[in-house]
Amino acid sequence: MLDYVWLIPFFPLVGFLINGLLGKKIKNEAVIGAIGTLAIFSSFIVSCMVLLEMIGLSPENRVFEKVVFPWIHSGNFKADMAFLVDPLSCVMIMVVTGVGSLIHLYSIGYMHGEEGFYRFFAYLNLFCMSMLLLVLGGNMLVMFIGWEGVGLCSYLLIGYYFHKKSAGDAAKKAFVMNRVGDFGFLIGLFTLYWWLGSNHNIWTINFTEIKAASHLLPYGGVVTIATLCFFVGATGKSAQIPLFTWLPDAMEGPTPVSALIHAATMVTAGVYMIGRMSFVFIKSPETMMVIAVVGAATAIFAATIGTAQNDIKRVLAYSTVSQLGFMFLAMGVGAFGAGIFHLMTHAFFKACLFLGSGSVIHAMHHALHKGHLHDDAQDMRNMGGLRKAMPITFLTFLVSTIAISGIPGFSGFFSKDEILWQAFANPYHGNLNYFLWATGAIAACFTAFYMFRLVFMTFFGECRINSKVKEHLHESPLVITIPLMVLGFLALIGGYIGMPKLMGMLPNYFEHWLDPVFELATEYGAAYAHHGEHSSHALEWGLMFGSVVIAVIGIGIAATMYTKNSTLPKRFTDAFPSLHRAVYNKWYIDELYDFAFVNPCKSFGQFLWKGFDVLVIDGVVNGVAGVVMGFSGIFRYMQSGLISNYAWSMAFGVVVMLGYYVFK
Amino acid sequence: METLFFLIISLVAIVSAILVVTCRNPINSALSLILTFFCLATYYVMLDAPFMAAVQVMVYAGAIMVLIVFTIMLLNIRVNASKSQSHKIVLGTIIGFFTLINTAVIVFKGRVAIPSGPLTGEIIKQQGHTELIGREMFTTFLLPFEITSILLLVAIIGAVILAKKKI
Amino acid sequence: MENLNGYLIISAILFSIGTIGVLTRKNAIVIFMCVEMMLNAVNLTFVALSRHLGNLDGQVFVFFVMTVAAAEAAVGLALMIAFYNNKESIDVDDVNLMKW
Amino acid sequence: MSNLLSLTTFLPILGVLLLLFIPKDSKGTLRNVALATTVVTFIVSLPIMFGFQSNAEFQFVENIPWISAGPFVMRYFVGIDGISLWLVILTTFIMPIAVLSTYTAVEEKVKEYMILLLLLETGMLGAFISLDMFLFYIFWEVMLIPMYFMIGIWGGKNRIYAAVKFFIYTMVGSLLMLVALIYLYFKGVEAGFTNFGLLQFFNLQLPLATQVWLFLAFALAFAIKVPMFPLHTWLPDAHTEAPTAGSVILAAILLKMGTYGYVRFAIPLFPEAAHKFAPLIATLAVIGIIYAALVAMVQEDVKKLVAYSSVAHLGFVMLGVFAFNVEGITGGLLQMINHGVSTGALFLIVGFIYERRHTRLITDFGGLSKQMPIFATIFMIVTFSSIGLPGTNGFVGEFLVLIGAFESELRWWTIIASSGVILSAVYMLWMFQRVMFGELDNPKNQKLADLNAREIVIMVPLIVMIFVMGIYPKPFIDKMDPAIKKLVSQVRPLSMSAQKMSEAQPSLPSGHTGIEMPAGHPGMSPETDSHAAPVANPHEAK
Repeated sequence: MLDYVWLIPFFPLVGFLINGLLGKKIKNEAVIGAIGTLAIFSSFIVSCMVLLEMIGLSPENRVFEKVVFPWIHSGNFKADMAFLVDPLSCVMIMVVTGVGSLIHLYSIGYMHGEEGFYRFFAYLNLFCMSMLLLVLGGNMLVMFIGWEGVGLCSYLLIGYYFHKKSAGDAAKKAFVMNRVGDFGFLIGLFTLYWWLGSNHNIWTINFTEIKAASHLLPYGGVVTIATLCFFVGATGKSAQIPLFTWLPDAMEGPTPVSALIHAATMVTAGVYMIGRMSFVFIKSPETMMVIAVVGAATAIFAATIGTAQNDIKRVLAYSTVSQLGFMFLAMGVGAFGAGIFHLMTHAFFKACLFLGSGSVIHAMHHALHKGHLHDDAQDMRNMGGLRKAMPITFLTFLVSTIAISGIPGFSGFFSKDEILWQAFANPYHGNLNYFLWATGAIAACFTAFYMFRLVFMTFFGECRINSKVKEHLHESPLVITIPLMVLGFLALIGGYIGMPKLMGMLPNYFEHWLDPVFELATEYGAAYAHHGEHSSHALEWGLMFGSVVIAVIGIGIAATMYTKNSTLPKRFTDAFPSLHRAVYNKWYIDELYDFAFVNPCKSFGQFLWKGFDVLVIDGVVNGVAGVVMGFSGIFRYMQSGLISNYAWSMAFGVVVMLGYYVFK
Repeated sequence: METLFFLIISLVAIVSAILVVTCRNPINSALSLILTFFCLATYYVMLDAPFMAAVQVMVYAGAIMVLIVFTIMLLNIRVNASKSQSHKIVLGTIIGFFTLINTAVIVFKGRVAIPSGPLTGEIIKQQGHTELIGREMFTTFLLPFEITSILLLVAIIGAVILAKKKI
Repeated sequence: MENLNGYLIISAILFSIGTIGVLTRKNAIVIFMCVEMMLNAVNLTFVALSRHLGNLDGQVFVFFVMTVAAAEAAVGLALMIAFYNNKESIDVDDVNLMKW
Repeated sequence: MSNLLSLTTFLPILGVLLLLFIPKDSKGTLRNVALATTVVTFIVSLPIMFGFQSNAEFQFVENIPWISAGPFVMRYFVGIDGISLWLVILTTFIMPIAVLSTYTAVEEKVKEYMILLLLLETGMLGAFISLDMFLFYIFWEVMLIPMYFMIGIWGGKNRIYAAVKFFIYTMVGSLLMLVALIYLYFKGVEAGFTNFGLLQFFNLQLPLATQVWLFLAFALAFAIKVPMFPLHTWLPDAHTEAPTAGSVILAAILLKMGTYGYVRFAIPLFPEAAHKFAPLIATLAVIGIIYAALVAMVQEDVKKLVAYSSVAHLGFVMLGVFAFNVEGITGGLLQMINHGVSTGALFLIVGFIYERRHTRLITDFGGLSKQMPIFATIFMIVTFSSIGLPGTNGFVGEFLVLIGAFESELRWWTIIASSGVILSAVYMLWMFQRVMFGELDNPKNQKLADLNAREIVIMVPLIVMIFVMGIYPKPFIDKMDPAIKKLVSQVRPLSMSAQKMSEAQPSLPSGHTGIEMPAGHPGMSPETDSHAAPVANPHEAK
């Protein structure tokens, strides 16, 4: 089956081509939806078979490379269309195809009746293909195709409602910010390629070859530069500080898109990339520290913004940014397995949350439409008490919220706790660990708070929706709720495959599974690790308990503020108006970027055009022309137009010239 | 004898040439010019080139001069009453004089190549000038000769188109 | 061909007279005739030198010059007629369209 | 079969002769004949592509005597290698598209227009296949004139200004080139060469000072054509004023003359001078990339924006070429072809909406996606190709250029140039968004018709090329590879040995093994040589 790994991205490609080229003619939504969903579902089947085959192999043999066709060969440079199957990419393809299939299914219901239904499915399939290329890519360039491809699809899908200006702006912003990241990725790639090539004559961008040559890489130095560049790429794709502002705006796209692209898969590409090249990243302690700090900072920064948003999807978007911060924190402290694990559980519960919110929005929209009202269907201030009308949505949503908040027994707990523990106990960052842990813990508290705030505002309390349309609110159809239930179930139990050793009930399958991928990284890390004074079981239990307490505190505050004492939030905002305004306006980051980059660029461009191009260069050119014209204006008087004058000057000239030659 | 003849012809040629320039009436100029052309034809005969002399008479003194005279009569221009500016005449004469000096210096100071061609007066007399010219023209210079015909054709068409008031 | 210089000098004199005519006269037809005279002066040089060198190339050249002169006469006189039709004059001082 | 190249080159002239006999009122026939001619030319050029052997030799060579004037001996010497092959194919490929695009765009003086188009094709093909420097120069000038008339007669409002600017800019450069060419020829004559054949001049060992001056003259001529900053200002004007087909040809092929000139002439003829000036040219290329991108960002006219994007793209080409390694030059050449395809397509697209709305101002549009879905799709594909999205052609070239330049000494330049990748996304997408997205609020735009069959036929081959070259560029690279390897070995014999040294000693960091300029040739005094009279006594040759 491994030989047929190329089928995994191929099926979505076929789906894309069919829907994209013929979708307009097909018109039948059921057929289009079925094609799209089947395409990705077939990939899921193939992925399952690949996974089973991989499980059947012994751990050290679980690396398989498949060259489909040669792509760019020039000089030293060689890049094939090659796929790499190893435990890490297995996890990723399972997540992408699995969650992808569910979201495709969900979209059939959610996008029902939308103009350009076929377009949506075509893009969605294209996205899946790109994402699968990204995770299966056997060299950096194939990964880069996927890397840019998902950016493109994100652009297309965010701009799906292209007639809305905000959607167009958001799409462009997403693409450009991603491009900034891609710039970093490229430079990183160049640096690594050039350094290995020129110093050791290993001209390669192939992951396995780089891995084999990774012992040649020095600690720090050029590796720091390369990995920092890669990390810039990761921040762009995964919405980390400083390139995170596009993700909340990306919520302009349809909700399934937010679930698939901006929660479960694409945004985790950065994390995956670091995992894929863990053996390079670990060689630079500086980069690892930067990643950890940026991850932690993003986690808390986005979490604070999340507390003040009223748009249900924006809250989730900031939550995503924050959770991605956790993943980067995990990567930065060398807990690659934990990071990937969180990536997977996050895919489950965040997809579920987004789809749940989509279900809510769908219902709200429907109801408002029936009542001919134009209230914002996404504003939580218009919701409330929905749990009675939408029980399934509520239940799955609640499960996922508990999971993300880190309550024991749910998937999010295992992964997040592992990350926090590693942040505290990792051997790489010395005293910085306390800070990392503390930041992570506070971010977790905020997470619990804003997520439950969201649940309380949406599902509990009085129904604030216009009473006229209240009776129109009802549960979404099965095609929407089935994916919700599946994902809710996964959010509930998904964590058990990666249970911490400490608890000892189950072996940590997940970590064992990924071990062959990351063991080299651990080996390299040992070179500068200082072995832990922290690692005692009691401490681990204590910290675990602490993080649970923190989560409960967050939930408690949310419960007090948004169910029991509903005047509290108002009193709070009145007490700190400027703080609230700053948080509400996302700390004015967008404005800062506009001020610092966008506007200067535009005015500089304007200056170059009007000032330099037109005035200076054309000025010189036209000036030369002007001088010539001026002189010719003088000389034209010699051209009297009278023939005899010409004859005279000619004769005179002849006589003089002849005379010169005769008498010289 | 021949030198004397040459001098007389030269005198006629120069005088008639001066008349061409000085005559007020273009018809007179034209007639003087014909005389000059005849003198030149005479020179050609003296230079053992009777064919050239014949062509000179036919083409120049005949065709071209007839054309000119016709044109003059066709346009019927009255004799220019306004006298031409004297400074122009003076200046023109000076320039002409210098041209003469220049050329004369070239003629006298210049070194003429030693006769290298095969032809002498006897050979020309023996074979006939016309035949010699004909051979030359239709062998070595065949292509230019043919191209001349195109030139003439173009000139004819051009002349017709130019002279017609409306095409 | 002991008299070569004589022919050349005659040719030079005729040429100079032609030049003077071209420069001083205003009647286009007269100027045209002077140009013809200058051409003839050159023709004389050609023939004289051709005879001197014992080579007929110069005379063939004269033949071509004559052809060109004929063509020139045809076109030039046609031009004059056309010009006269427009301006009622063939004074060269009236031909001043050739300026920028 | 041996004279296939001449056949391809002069078929358009045959078409011109045919067109001469068609009355000027039967516009349909004129267009069809012109189209048929270009299509036949394309078909005739296909055997060249398939028959081309992947080696470094010049193929389909024809070498017959042509002009012999005193010391100047020019021969009709043509042939192609992997470098010119694709440019020839690109030319024959673009021309039918360009002709087809004028079917409704040009209604006046159709006959003259078609004749000029065909003449232009001959000129361009001739320039690409010439291996005799003088022949090249003649074709180079031949191209100039039809383009001048196309801008000057069928252009927009400001066409005379644009045409004259285009003409004079190019002419200044080519005259300098002519002078250098003749000087070079006499140098060659001193070395015993008897004609203008290009290949022998590659072996001419010139002193550095001479090389510098000759290189500068050539480089200036080509830099104007490329165009490189700061000699680029003729391009936006020419593009905005030119009719659609003119813009397409200008962008797709004529600009390639400049970069091709560098690859074929300036660099291999004067390798040491080229090395000496590489940092300068790379700097200008990088400035061009960033500068053009910034200027493009604030353009109000779609066509001008695309024109500036051309400047940026060709900056990449120059950067790649002056990396002097296989990757960079391959990337540069691919980028030339890519640019021909995608920017040609962009100009066609601009032409489509201009024909419909008679305006090109971005603000006049908005929301066209709704009204013109097919157009939107095609436009989007082309936009992304122009941005250089992986999977489209733009990426392969751009990537190879960057990686090649990064490997060479131009590392820092590469980093700055890479940021142009971001900017290109900004200006293209911003333009796309303003034109295609948003509300369809302008009533004039609400009646726009989507692309018709002819327009789709025009675009489809380009779209196919975009993907073929993006996904499977191997055949393209394989055919040009040997020629490029040969070029690289011609250009940097010094650095090749340096590289070998570094291979032998892997412990050395090879970032410093770059070419050091040779410090003058021993035994030759550059001063005396550079002051020698430019024309080495022609009388001797008589």
